[in-house]
Amino acid sequence: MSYNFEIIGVWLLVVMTLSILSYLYGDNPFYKAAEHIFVGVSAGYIFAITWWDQVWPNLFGRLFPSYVKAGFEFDTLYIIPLILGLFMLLRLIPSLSWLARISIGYIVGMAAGLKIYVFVNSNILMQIKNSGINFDESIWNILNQFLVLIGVISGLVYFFFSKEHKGVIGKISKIGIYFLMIKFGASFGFAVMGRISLLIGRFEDLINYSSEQFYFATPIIFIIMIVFLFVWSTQNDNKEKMN
Amino acid sequence: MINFLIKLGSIDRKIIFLLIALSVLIPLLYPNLIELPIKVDKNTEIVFNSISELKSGDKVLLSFAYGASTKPEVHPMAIALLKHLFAKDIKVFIVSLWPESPIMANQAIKEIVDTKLFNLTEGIDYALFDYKTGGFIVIKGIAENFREVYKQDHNGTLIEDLVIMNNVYSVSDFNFVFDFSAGVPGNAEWVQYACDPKKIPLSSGCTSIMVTDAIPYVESGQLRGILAGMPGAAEYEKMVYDFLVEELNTNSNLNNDSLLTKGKAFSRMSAQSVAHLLMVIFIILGNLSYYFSRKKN
Amino acid sequence: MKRININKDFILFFGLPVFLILIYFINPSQLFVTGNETSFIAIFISCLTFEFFIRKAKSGENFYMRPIPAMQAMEEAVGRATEMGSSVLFVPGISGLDEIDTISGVIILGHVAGMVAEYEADLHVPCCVPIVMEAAKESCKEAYLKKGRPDLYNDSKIHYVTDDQFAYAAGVNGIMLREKPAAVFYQGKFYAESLLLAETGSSVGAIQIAGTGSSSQIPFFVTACDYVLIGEEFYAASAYLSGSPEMIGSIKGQDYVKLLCIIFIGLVVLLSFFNFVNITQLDISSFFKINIIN
Amino acid sequence: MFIKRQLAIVVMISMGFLALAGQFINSESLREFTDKDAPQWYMIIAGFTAFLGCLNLLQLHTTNVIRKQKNWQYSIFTLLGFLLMIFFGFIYNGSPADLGPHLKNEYSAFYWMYNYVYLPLSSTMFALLAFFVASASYRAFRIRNFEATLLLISGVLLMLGRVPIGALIPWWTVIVIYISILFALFASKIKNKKVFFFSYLGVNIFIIVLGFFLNWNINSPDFLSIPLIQEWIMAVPATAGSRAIMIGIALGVVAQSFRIITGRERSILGD
Repeated sequence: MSYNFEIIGVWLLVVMTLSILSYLYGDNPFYKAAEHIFVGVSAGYIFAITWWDQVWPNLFGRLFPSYVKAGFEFDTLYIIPLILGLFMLLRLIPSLSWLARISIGYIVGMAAGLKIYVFVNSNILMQIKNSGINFDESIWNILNQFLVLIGVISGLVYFFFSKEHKGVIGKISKIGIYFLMIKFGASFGFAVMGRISLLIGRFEDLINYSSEQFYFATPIIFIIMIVFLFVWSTQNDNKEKMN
Repeated sequence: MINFLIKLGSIDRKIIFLLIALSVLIPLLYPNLIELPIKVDKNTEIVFNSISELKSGDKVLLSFAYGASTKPEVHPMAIALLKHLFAKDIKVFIVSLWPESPIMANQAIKEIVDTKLFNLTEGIDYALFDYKTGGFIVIKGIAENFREVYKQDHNGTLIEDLVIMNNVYSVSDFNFVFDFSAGVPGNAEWVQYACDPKKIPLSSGCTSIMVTDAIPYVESGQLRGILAGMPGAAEYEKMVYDFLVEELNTNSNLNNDSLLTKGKAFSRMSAQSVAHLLMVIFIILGNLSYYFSRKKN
Repeated sequence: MKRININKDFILFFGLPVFLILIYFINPSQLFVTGNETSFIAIFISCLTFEFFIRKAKSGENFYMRPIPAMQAMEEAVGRATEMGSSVLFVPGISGLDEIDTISGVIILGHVAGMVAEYEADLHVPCCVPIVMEAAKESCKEAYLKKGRPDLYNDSKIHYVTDDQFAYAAGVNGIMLREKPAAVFYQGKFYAESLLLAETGSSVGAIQIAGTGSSSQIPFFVTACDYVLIGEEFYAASAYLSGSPEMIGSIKGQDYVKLLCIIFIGLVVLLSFFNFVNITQLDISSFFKINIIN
Repeated sequence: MFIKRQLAIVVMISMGFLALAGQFINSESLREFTDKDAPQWYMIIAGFTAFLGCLNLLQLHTTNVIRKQKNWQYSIFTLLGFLLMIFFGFIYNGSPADLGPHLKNEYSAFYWMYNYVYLPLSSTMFALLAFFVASASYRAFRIRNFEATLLLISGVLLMLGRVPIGALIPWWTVIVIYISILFALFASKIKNKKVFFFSYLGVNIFIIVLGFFLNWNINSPDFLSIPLIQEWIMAVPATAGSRAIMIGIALGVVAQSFRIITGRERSILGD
């Protein structure tokens, strides 16, 4: 029995892949169906994963350690997240929905407090420390390090809000935006590589599943979709002509 | 001629999509259509050298933090690195920071075992640990106390019974850490929360989109070089392949009757090259038509 | 009145800080963790600067704020959507409320909802994370109330799509294709799906205004959108839009902390030069004694 | 009505100070809380709110179906997909593993749906980016102004430098690229088209001939090989840009967090 589950699975996989790719042709029934299936399946998937990986072991594992056995011992402190979580659920009752603000307040306050420390350390102090110039390298490298220094300082000047970007400040911030634009172009060029390799991965799957072992899944489904799309789009055009 | 160029400037998106699809599909269907030389990037070289400096019996922690959708770029790096480490008889510890990473790690180990290049036994030469939720918390936990985060390996055998685990208590007991990342948590979190504070050599192989954000860490030495996207993978694969060919008959860890195969990244590079060239041509055409249409009115 | 004011400020901005720093360094009965003094000083100085300029702004002094094109375009975009009788789509990013980007995105949503209430356009906010949906409903309801139009607030238009990054992108693409919004806002934390959304938005012919702190996605927004709030501009946007003196003061403080950063970078470079010609032997990294875990 | 409005703000402010102080105060339990418990608590609260999310999804799509709004047939797919995953996630297991860890067990129906429906949809949506990167660069990389030209040049050089084809580009083409960039900068200054064109051609020929004398054709110097140019762009201007943006973002986050902790930014709590 499990043998044809795999074949069904492969055919379903090819249908899903080609339906999403049909989006490149434009909005069509295949893409609409695949999109709606994807939304439903992923919502269910994430809900199950969140429950079994987060809420069940971390919360109930600590409140009822004997029953859940997630390797935690009893921790009374975890009643607070339980209460804050229930407060969120009270959003369903309009009169009590203001209690949810307390949970949101807790989360936002905690996020703000934690992020200050991490960002000051890793992104400000560490970068200032690394902007020192190492002079015992070749002239070319020292020149490069000075160029990086100019780029960093002019980039920061570009982000000045309370100074009018005129005169000297204006020129420096112009240089700053040039460095930023080169960085954006570089990141874009760099990303192209990664995106193409994703497509390579998908096409390799489709090629593997067009072999005889999978009853030529890809070619058959591909042709059916092309025919259907052709019929559908001609029907669509006449409907548009009519109204 | 001029208005032909202008018309070229406003190609419909669908034609661009079709040409991109063909430019990737054709080299995949006929791989040896285009054979291109690989020039090794300096960051890939730094990675290869820092791994070569490791001695046999050293302990290396591999952190798998990528999923199925970023597998084409990062998985070949994992295969090449595992071959490189096992050829030098280095103990490998694999942890997973993404939900799908355990599946990737199992596939990688299975692929290495199937090559029959090395005779490996789990628990002595390598150990795998299950996915733990929490992102940077897990990294922090490993940095401080490995045994508090992982009580047992992915088959359920307790830490105490694993031979490979003796006197391994925190990240400081590893000689090198290598992170395969495709997002968050990834190499940045390993720098910030583990290897920088504890001064443990760290390197990373990641998707090419993440490289621009990791470059400041590479430049300041917090990351020992980096394998940047698929070209990084192809270059590293080539270096490890040449290393294995040289070592085949001399190195005791390699059974020399097994066949050596080239990695996947190498053959995918031709599809990449054609697609990239096509994009550059589109940009040039777009600019030509933009220039002439602006001149016209 | 002015004289007393100076005394109060003097105590607040000189006496108190010096006293606190003294206590920190005396470290009575090991109250404070040792090892991250530099971070303590850095955070302390920046918070002090913010507080100083907030108080200065509150006491009536107004500061010049350079115009940021993306923010001026927000009002035009909502106006355009009303003229064309189509909707305004607001995408608050895909990460949870534990990210400052998402919090800033929801705050900007509040301001945009205010504009939408004024122009009587209709607002559509597909959310990726349920908590963000609740916070978005909260801040939109408040914005409509403040503009005196609670009747226009339509709760079903702020809804949950799905938690998964690419399913959310597929869902929002579908909304854009079928609803054809005239104005689209991307404000929050984005990952790889940013270009999927922005390219669909541009194929539908909408004005797109993006803002994010995820530096790896800014290049895609710069190429595909009409206006982009780059990094720091995105965080300052919520203060800009509120226009209240306190918020504007804090941006002024932010600028001065930036000036401090530039000065410190200059100092580090000077120090590394003196080390090279060995006038000094200061080891820079020891000065930046930063350990994140102690 | 203090309770309704101000309590949440008081909680926000006190939590903010607690989290920030937790990094400096030398108390093991506080440190334990901020490092381990706080993020766990967030995930638990987020887990509870997932109920609200799914209820909202069910409500939205069922009203679509009942009221037969536009595309209501497709909402049936969403409802079916969702309920099927809940059924496989919580009720029907289909694998030897017990309920909970069965999500990752290869023989559970949940994993089958993940492997053959969720995964292909997710990775194909991701792969669409390969097409959109092409159409976006085609549309946006235009020489409109100097900044857009920089964006184009670094984008194209990076694209070519990353692939083996980039290494094959001969040294004299790189010279032509350098000269055309230079002339593009001064194009607006030289009015007479004829002078502009001939000087452009002249400089090109002169430099290439000079190159042959300096036998660049045998070992071409670093600045004439695209992969090395790409490496330089990554190492110097792109690093400077990244560092400037990184410091800028960090300052923005610190300022925004300060406004939240001191209770000045309250609109998130609807005030």
